[in-house]
Amino acid sequence: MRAFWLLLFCVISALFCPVASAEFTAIDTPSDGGGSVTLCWSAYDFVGSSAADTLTIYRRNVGSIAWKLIAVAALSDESHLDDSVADGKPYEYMIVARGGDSSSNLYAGPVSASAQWYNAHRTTVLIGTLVCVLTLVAVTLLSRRNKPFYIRPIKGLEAVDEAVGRATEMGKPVLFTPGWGGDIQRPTTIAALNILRYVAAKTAEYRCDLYFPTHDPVIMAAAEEVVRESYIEQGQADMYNADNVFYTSSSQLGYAAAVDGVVSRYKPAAIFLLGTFEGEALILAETGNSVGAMQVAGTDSTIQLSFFMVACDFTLIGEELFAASGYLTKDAKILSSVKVQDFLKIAIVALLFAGAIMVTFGSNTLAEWIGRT
Amino acid sequence: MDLSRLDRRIIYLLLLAAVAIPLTLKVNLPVSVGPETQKVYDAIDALPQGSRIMISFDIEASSLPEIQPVAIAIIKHAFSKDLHIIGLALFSEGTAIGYNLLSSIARSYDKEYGDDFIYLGYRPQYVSAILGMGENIRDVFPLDYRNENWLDFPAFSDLSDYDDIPLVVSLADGSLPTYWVEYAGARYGQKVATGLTAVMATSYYPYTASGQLEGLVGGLKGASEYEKLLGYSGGGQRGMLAQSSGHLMIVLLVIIANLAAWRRKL
Amino acid sequence: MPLAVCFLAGVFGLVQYFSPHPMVVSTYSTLLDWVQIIFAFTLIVGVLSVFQMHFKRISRRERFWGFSIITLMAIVVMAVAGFAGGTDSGSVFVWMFDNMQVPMQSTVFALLAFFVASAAYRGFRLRNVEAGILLATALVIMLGRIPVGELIGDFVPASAEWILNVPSMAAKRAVLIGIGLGSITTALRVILGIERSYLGRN
Amino acid sequence: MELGTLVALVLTLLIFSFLYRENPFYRFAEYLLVGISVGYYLVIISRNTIYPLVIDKLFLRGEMIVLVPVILGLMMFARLNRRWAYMSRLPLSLMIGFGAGISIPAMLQARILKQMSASMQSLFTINGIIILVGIVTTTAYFFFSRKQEGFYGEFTKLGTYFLMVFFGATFGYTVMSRISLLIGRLEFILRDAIGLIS
Repeated sequence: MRAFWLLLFCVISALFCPVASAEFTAIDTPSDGGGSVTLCWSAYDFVGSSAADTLTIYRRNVGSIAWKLIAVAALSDESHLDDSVADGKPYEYMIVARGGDSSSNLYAGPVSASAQWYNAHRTTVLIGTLVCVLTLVAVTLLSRRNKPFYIRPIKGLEAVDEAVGRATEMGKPVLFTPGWGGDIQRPTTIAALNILRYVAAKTAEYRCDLYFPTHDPVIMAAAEEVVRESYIEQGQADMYNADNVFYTSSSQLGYAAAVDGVVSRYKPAAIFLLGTFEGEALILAETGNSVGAMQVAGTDSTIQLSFFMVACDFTLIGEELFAASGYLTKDAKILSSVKVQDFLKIAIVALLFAGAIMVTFGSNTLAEWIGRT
Repeated sequence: MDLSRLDRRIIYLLLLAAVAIPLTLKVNLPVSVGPETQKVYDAIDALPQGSRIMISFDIEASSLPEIQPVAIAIIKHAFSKDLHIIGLALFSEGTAIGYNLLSSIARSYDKEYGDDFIYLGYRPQYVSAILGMGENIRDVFPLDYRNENWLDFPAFSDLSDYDDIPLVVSLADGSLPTYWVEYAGARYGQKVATGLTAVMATSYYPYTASGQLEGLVGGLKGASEYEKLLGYSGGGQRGMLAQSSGHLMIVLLVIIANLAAWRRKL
Repeated sequence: MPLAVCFLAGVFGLVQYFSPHPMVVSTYSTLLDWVQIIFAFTLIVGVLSVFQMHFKRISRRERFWGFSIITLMAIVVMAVAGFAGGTDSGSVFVWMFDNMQVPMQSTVFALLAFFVASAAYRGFRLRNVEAGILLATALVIMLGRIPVGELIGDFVPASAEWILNVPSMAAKRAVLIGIGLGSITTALRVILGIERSYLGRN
Repeated sequence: MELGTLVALVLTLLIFSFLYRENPFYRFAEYLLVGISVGYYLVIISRNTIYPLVIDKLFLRGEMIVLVPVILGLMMFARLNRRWAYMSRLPLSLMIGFGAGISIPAMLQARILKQMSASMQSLFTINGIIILVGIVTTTAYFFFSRKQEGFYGEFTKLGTYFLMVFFGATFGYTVMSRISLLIGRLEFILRDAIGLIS
């Protein structure tokens, strides 16, 4: 891929500086962190020198006389990346067809390397990011004026209230765990914490115990804040018990064993498995099943979804987990970002059609532009 | 007897029998090599003698039984091709596993620590570690697993970042290959291949299809394919009969459950 | 203050992706190191809180408090072995890891084989079209990925392969795209300070 | 039998006893496992992160800048005391904010753009059409602004069929993994521990 861009660059530079590039050009490598010069030439120039077997490339500082060999290239090569230069120093280059006629030597430069602030190869991602940011800002601003956005019912979400209510009736606790697969840097975890905020408010309201075991101490810290705030908001600060939000073990099965322990000791009536889960998913779900808990699961780990579908009462599939936090809390900001996701989906589907039609008729331009890195 | 509500423990026993009995028989089932395994084999086989390969043990102790045959096959291949292995772990439990596996296989190939392989050890926060190594491996791992300065080993003294490593193999039981692809691959153009538990393999077909991954060796089946390519019979091939009868037992159980439910309705 | 830090760190985390400049890159790798160091300290906090919890259980003689002693002892023995005896092969630490942690964890994981069997028995019922599709696909894949499938006929592994590469992959991509969108908007809300429940109230 | 193998065998059997039902033997193994794994992490993190990134840099190389994350890390200890807990919000927000920032381009690139690019296939092939239809209908299922009824409802229903294929496929593949793990454990018991098979 890198070679492709290099080549593309050489083609473009050939178009723009026809005189110099007909033979041999040396330019500061674009979109890099400095320290390199890109050399381009046309293999055609050396086809004539039939005796030549390889190309050798030399470099010297401007002002010095001696040339230093820096690379050997095959006759068919058309470019070379010299990444052994210092930034800001001017260099000259010479390319020699070894065994060929010395009159065929080509020269380029002076050129000096520098670092760029912007990596042009990532323009696609930049445009995508800007589209996301602008849509989010626009929709958020609009939502202040208009009534809250409509979100279709998400199957299973009514169950959240039902589950907490059931636990209260039975005088049993509620358990919420975000899985072993995520850390606080993962947006899924943040979405799960949003749902935790809602669940904690419910358990505070119903005066019902809430346990939150986790494998990550940082998630523990954030969850403590979330739960405590919910309890304070509900005016139940006295009910909040910091010991109920706890770190178990960072090891996957250590965590699973500890959560299983909590489940079998306290026999919660409602279990929320929301976050990023790995192999421990079915262990937790089956143990929850065996104590007869009502289970609401949701994850962005595509593999574990099938287990949750089989073993849990309700399962939020991938993006539904993100939408669920908006649907439950009726929080205008989260609802508007669900709206943003929907707008972007329309754009994505439109692009998919456009790209597929273009590919069908032989053009990969859009597909490559979107997929480039 | 109502078969549609069979006691769990009977199901457990049936499965146990279906897996344990074939294990005591010595039968090697015929294996055909899938394209994904072939791709990994080719990628490693194409590396010239003396080039480097990074093997990351991104696994938990719990999935060792499944990943071990895959790991052994890939490490054997790398050593037999005289590649220089850089081992590391991004899951802490992979740390000791990786070191033990590398050292024990190295012994049978007469490979020496420092000359033919090094083991960098473990870093938490895999995203940071993967990205950091794209800038400078030394910054992420100033010292190796033995707390030695690995730059003192001549074979690795010029190792700086991904540009010096033609191929990274992530041996994983979780979603670590995603991070290798999303960060090392997308950001630094690093070639990444993976050896996975079978459960993770479905997730990575899109990545092999889109070229983000060089290939994948999936679970015991993948291991048996790789073993076939290398020409020996290891844990992969040994387990194939038990694997097959285990699957058939589950298929049978599903059929029985449905027939029983259907009969109850009549 | 925390919101400002969050915003700045977030914007930098986002912007650095687009810049190859050495200044940006070195700031970025410094930050990466910092995050690792903070995490390491947080882990110690986590371990301390595990101690706190089990001490409380033991001192209050809560149910199963005796088992808490086992946990505490195991932590201490493992830590002493690791710090005093080292982590090379042949050390007590590695011995405990190899002969206690690894076998226990892999056995907990192996329980899943049984759970999968009982979940399949209970869950795979032909109730409607969706359940039928789920069941049929699972059966084809289960047969297609073992050598026995090849003995039945080449079409079995071939259709398993096709399912994985075409319809299953299409759905998977849509799921991934959806998760990507959800993650991006959530991350943006965090950076912009719209999302701050994790910070609690001031 | 070696002591190590014996210990491993006993612990393996204790865990397997859970299949009959939850019992004190299993509980013993469970608490032991939690303790050992926590101890393991403590050692590995100290030796592999705190030593090289903090102690080595700070005391042996005198890189004073390391003090910044060390102080931020120490602020996390404030969590242990409720009155000082608010101090931990600073390192917390640094980690969360930074993580959110780097995840955006990464998610966009690998989860969205790459997947889109790979899905743009020629519609002259059956597979190309199926993939496009699959992605579009499944995406429609995840469209939250509209109720799933009428013709549109049928359309999203097709999306759920694709999802079911995906779940079925994953389940099938997972069975494979789980059985392999069991094979690994049984091989240990039958071969390494009691020597029933060679």
